[in-house]
Amino acid sequence: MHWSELAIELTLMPLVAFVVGLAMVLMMRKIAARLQRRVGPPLLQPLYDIVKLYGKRTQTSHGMLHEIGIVMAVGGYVAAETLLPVPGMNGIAEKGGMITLLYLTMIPSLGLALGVGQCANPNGSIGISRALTAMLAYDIPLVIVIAGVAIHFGTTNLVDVIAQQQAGGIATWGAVQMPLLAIAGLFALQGMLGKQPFEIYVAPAEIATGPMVEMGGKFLGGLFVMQCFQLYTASVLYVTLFLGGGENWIAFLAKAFAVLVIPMSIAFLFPRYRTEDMITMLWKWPVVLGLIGLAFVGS
Amino acid sequence: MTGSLDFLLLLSVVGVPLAALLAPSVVGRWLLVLLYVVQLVELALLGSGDGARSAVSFSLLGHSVGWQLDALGWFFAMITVAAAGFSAAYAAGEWGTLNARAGLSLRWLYVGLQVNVFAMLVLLAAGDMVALFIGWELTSWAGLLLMLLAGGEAIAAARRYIVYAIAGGMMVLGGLLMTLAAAGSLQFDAVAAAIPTVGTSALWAITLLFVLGFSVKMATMPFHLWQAPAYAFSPAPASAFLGAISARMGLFAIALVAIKLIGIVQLDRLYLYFDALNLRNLLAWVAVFTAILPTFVAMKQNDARLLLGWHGVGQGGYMLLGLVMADSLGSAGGLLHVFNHATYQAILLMAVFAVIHRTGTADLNRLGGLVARMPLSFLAMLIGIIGLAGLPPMNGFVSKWMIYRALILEGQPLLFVATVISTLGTVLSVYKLLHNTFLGQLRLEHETVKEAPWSMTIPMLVLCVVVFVTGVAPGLVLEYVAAAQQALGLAPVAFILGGIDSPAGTLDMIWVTAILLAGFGIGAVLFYLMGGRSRRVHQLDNYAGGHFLTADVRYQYSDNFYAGLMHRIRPWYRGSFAWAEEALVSTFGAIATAARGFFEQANPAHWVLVGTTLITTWVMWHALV
Amino acid sequence: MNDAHLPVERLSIILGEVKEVRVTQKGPRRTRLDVAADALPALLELLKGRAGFVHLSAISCVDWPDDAQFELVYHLWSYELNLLVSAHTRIDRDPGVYVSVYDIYHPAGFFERDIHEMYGVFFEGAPDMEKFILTEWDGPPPMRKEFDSEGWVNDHFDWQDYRPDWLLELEAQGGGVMIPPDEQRFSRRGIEDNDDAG
Amino acid sequence: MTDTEQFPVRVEQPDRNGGNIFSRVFDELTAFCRSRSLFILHYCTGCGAIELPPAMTSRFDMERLGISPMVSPRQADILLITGYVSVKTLKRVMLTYEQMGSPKYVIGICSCTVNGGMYWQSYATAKKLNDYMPVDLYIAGCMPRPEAVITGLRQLMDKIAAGEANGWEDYYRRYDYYLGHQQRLFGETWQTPTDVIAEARHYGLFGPETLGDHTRLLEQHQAPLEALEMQLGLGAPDEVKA
Amino acid sequence: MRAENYEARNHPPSNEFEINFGPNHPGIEGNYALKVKVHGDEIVAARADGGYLHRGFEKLMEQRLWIQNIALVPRICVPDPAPMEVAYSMAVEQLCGLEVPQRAQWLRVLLLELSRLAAHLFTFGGHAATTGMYTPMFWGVADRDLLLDLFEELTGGRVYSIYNIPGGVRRDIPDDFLTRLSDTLDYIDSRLPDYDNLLFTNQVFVRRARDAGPVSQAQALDWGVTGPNLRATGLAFDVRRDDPYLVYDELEFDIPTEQPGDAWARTLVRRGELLQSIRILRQVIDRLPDIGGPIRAPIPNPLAWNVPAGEAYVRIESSKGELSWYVVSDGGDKPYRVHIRGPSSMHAVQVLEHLVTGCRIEDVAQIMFSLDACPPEVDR
Repeated sequence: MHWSELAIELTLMPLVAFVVGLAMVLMMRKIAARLQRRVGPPLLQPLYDIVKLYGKRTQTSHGMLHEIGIVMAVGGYVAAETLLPVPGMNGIAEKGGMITLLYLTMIPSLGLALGVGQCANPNGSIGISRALTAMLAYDIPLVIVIAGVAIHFGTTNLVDVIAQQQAGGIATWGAVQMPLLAIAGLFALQGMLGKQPFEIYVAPAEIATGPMVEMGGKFLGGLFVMQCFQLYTASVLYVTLFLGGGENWIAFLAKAFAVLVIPMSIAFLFPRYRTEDMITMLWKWPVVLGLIGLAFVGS
Repeated sequence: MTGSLDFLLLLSVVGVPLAALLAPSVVGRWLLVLLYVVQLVELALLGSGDGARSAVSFSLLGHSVGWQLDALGWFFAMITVAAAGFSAAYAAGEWGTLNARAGLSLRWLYVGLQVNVFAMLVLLAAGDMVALFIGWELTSWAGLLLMLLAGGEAIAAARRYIVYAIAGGMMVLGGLLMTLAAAGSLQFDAVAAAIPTVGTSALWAITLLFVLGFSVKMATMPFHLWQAPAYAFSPAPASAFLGAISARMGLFAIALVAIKLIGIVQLDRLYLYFDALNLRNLLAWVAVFTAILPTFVAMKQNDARLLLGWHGVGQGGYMLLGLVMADSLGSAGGLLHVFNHATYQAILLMAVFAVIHRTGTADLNRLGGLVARMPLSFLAMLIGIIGLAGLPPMNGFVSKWMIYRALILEGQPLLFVATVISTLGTVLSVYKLLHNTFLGQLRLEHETVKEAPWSMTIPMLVLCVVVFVTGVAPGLVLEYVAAAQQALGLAPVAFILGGIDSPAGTLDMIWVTAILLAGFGIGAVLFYLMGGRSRRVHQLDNYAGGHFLTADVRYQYSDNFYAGLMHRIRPWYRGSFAWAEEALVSTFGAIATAARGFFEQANPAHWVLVGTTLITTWVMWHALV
Repeated sequence: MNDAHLPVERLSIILGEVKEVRVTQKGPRRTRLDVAADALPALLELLKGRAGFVHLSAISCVDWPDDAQFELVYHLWSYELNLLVSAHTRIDRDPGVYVSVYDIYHPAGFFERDIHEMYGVFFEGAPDMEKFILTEWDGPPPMRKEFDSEGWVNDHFDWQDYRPDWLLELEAQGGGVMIPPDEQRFSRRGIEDNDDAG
Repeated sequence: MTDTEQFPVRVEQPDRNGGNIFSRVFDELTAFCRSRSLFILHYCTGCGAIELPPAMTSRFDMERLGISPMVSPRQADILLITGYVSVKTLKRVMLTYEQMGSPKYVIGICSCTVNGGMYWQSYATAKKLNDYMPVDLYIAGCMPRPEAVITGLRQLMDKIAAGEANGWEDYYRRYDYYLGHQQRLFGETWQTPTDVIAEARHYGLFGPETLGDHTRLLEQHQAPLEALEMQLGLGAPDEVKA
Repeated sequence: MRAENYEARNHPPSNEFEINFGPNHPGIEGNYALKVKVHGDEIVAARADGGYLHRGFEKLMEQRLWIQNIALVPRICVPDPAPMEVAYSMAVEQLCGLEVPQRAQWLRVLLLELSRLAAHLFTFGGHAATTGMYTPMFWGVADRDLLLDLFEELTGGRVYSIYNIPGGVRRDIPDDFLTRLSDTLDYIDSRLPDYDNLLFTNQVFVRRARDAGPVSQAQALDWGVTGPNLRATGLAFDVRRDDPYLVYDELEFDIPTEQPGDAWARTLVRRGELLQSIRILRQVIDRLPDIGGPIRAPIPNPLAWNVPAGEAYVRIESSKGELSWYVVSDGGDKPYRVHIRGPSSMHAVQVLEHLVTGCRIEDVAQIMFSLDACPPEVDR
């Protein structure tokens, strides 16, 4: 591949992720509004919020790390998006693979954790402690799922995974071949997005929105951007592993949005678990399903 | 000047009295650092290969004993000498001066360090099994020198260590005798040739004795209880050195015996339940549990040194796991992890001791917010924990990635999942370390704390560069890892400068790092160039539910940091500890019974103690004359 | 408990054992007791123990500056008798010290604390006499009759001088409320003055 | 301050024709987005807060105007003073107001914020909110209906889009005035953790009346709360702490 | 805050840290604060901090005419204002010996029960929101708004109705009001299955609310717990039945109780009361047309109304618990002393402190909302 082509792809992929992510945020808020029997925000609301936050005149910082934390949170996702193939663009997906991607998506969380830590606010620290606990909880089913997929397709290369799934139509999709793992994956997805019932780390009524407590202005704006990326990454990763990636952009976006409808619909109809109940929940059913699925994959 | 093993060993030995002579003065300590540099250069000149053979050799009870440094030993030796060098430099300046004034004997410290280096070199350069045993015992006792230095808590830990070391030494001796009986020789080649003909039961006995004996030093489960406290409470440079490399001698010995001599294929021969579980799988699972449990124990620690000590135990599990996978990727990952672990563990311990140096405590509930006062130490610890947690772009990620890949390729998804659990536990635990030390509220009594002196920060920062560079370009180290693999008789790993190039998944860290840095760059541009200027505020200007935060309020979340998680897993701790201790007790019972069979003595430990000392003295006498 | 008089009778039997209590029947379920200050705790204990008056509904304090006394009213409810008893007692305004009944009724903690900050009555033996509502108040106990709330307000606050356009227009035309804001309010003092004048 | 001034908030009209076209467009865009995305601080200071849940929830749905509640003052744009403020609350309100990021807007809901309302006699409540902080909009009523609240918020949105809701600048430019009233009510040693003067300097919002007698009094009393900047002091300490 | 509070002292050597729930915190009801000391995630000490809503009602009322005070009293408890008016009016009536006409009494019952319905719908949403489920709040507040429409139609005010005056009520019901009330009740009835599915039988919610902040019956009596919180411990006591006022003794209703006394039980009791309120309102709808007569007793010129000297203690059942008013008159035109005992003065201070100590951070907000504490009632 010519380097200029690659450069364009590497620029476009995060950009696409951000724009699609904005639409996903809007969809999330619209779904919430529908379930709550109201109208919901206007179309460009996510964008307004971000522009407004960046446009704040005073920006309160608690120190350099507070700022670097946001840089890492956004930058980590910008980097991670180039490892996630989209139709027509593979970026550097072949140079990393799913394990690298999995670990790269931890970077934003760690960055955020650093930034929040500097704020010297226990609400934020409790939020981070819960966020990391949640990560420990949902990553176990997620890793089982990823191991299963990697063994099933015989590779950790996401481009190959997509190619193999698209080779035989729907019948070769991961979700058809490994239904149990796909279900376990949905649990992990819910945890990854941090939505109810696994929304323990923002918990406004308990810890005053946890990590976001001291974030204002563009700090919060950075987190809003990060949320766009987070939604996009989680949904596209699921699409890539189980729904055959994107044959073309229409199918790709349709799948990506459709996947998100499930966790979003669940999110607004449940309260949050306590931490230990969340761990139990995520270590019980999805792990059992995943292990059974893994046994089928292995055999 | 060409490299010669004898010259190196001589340098090492000469270093001991030199250390005693020079350690009390600052200049002398820097000269000693220079001595390590010379040793390192000498070692580098030796080159990674089988060329270096010692001229010293003698015959013991009809078995010739000699020393030869192969690629595996060289790899470990480089790490050892470098770790000692960095530790010595760390203590050379202000740390040494101030601690000497506080009553620490620097003579002992530097002598102990040098004795350890020498002992380890003797072990690593073992040319046959007797030499291996001699080196092993030397290493074990040398370690004690460093542990005893600090006094206080360290004494109790050291006492526990003695028990373990004696037991381990006995088992190794037993294994040695069994091997002699089975193979009729103690030369590596002869043993390796004889092993395939040995019966299963004898092979079981030999393998188990060796592996268990060496595991003691490795602190694999169920021998994991001694290491963390023993290493943690030594003085700073000793702790950094011990934590970085000392325990890896066990890994070296296991690699040598189990893979080079006995052979991984032979391990597959040893079934526990028909085909279901053979010794290799058993070892892999032991390794995984060694990786998991100490990690979660570490999570509960409130002393930064202990936390790191437990991680040291846990990381050993990864290395063992990679080794017993024994395919090119896994074993390379395991060996690479030895190097990586040495680098970041040294950084972390140095950073923690820098904090202790300035604040006088390592209690994670008495620290916090130090990033504003000790930014360089913070940077070092940050890079260290990224390495320890195995996140890109630091070197820890590369070795862990290789182990994961190997596990997936070998069709071991359960081991893979278990390993990831350990990694996640590590992430949680190290964030607690970083948060409670450097982040959060700066305590009032630490308002005037200053950054650690250059003599302490520079070794950390240099190691940080190493961690980063070998993370970006792991090919630099993988070259020697591949050579070590060949020395072990394994297929060398197919590496490129940026990582691994294999058909079933590629890792190019140069790309990953570049893209990550580019991402950070974009993030920084988005953050710093867009939107208004930010203004830093005091930590009391903070959200407190609408209340005024006053100076005397403790506003820092530190104790029981993962409270939610602990609600779920706390009951499991008790279970696991009980289980581990039971296992330990019964192991001791088994050893004692076995030993009674060999020596028909009620208290074999004393005999082993006396015997080992005699043998060591004798060998030393021969070697020097 | 079909007969509504039964609980009252049971109560009067119990009260018959106590001296120096004046009982006034105020309604089918309301009884007023007047008791001397030193006899009150014992009475409460008796009521709680013998007649099941386990619920302390409230403690009210009334300031009688003319008598130089505070009146303390303990409202008790019995879930068994379905009967409310108000035990009245009077203490001297100066020094304004009384004993706490927290040991008998835990809800008293809140009420005594409240009376302490509002009236300055100190309750001996109360677990907690710290301020609760007026933590950042440094004036006199505001519920005492001599505290002049309006005077304090005039000393400490400015009044809004905002007058909307339509009012200014009205005023320009000679209409509207022409009284300046300071004289607009009618106060207790003003009315009393008027009364005196009338 | 004279009697003819209705509100003592001085609105400084921004120079709408200055700068190049790009920055003008950018400013317009920011102002538009500011008006379309308003985060209300979740702080129920008084009884008017009871009409906010109806305004936010399904029936009146403020989110369709881009208005949503936020928890921490750092995130919020609007401080709704929902009714009477007791002196104890007013201290917290001041703290919260100063912690909010500019541009920030204050809306006084209910009559009590205008002139003390029916509590004009009460020793515990402040009578005139705009003595202590600049108020951009009052919504009178006891209590104003959700429709009134939403109408008021819409007016505020129009003001923001037109660049007229600049009460927050007034707080920096005439800090001395506001501080004077705060000191009168809270005592001479009153100090909030936010250093408003330094902030005004940092963001170029310094005005001729930022400093005055009252800030001098503040500087006499205040304990300095400077940011904990990273320090690379590498000098040797005096004693060993090990 | 005073400057000296920012000056350096030593930090406490303890591992506990402090967190403030409120006043600016979504986990607190209204403008109130709970300062807690936390160890890990366990609360080791809690201290309620009130006074943010203090207006000095008791002092204010001493300075105003008897009739003026009727405008002041509903402000004492914002979410459930009607019982305040009724209680104050009843106290004045007792002092004057006024006989309230039957129709006015029925109208008061109507108002009280509507207010109770509205307050409970508000509480469910609040409780659910503290556990992270916001949909019931959106639904509940929107459905409550329909009731507020009825208030507005009946009294002219959405929240503060100022409908009662000593001697009766201000105005009669508008035409067809009872039909619209009946329709609204039917609507709320029809929504209950939705609420059940969403909230009351939601397994995650049950898991959260069960065992959160449990109170035993003995503790409840010891701490002066009243109202739904007391009934959640199994004691079937209701002022409306056991110390009847107005025409409650002519009405049929049950007293819902639950045994465990935790947050879950308290919410269930409120759900039961919601049904009972609807039942009472239906009876009012049936019987009100048959009750004629005036809607208020004649009172003297209210601007020169000297209420006879005396004292009255009035208790009624508000949606939060036992609300009582102690009113003393010295024969003047203003009350001599008014003491308001809001149910929350127990629930929000001592009970809350007790329940929160030893619980976890997760449950603090939930306990406060499940106690349905109303801070303005505490601060007055």
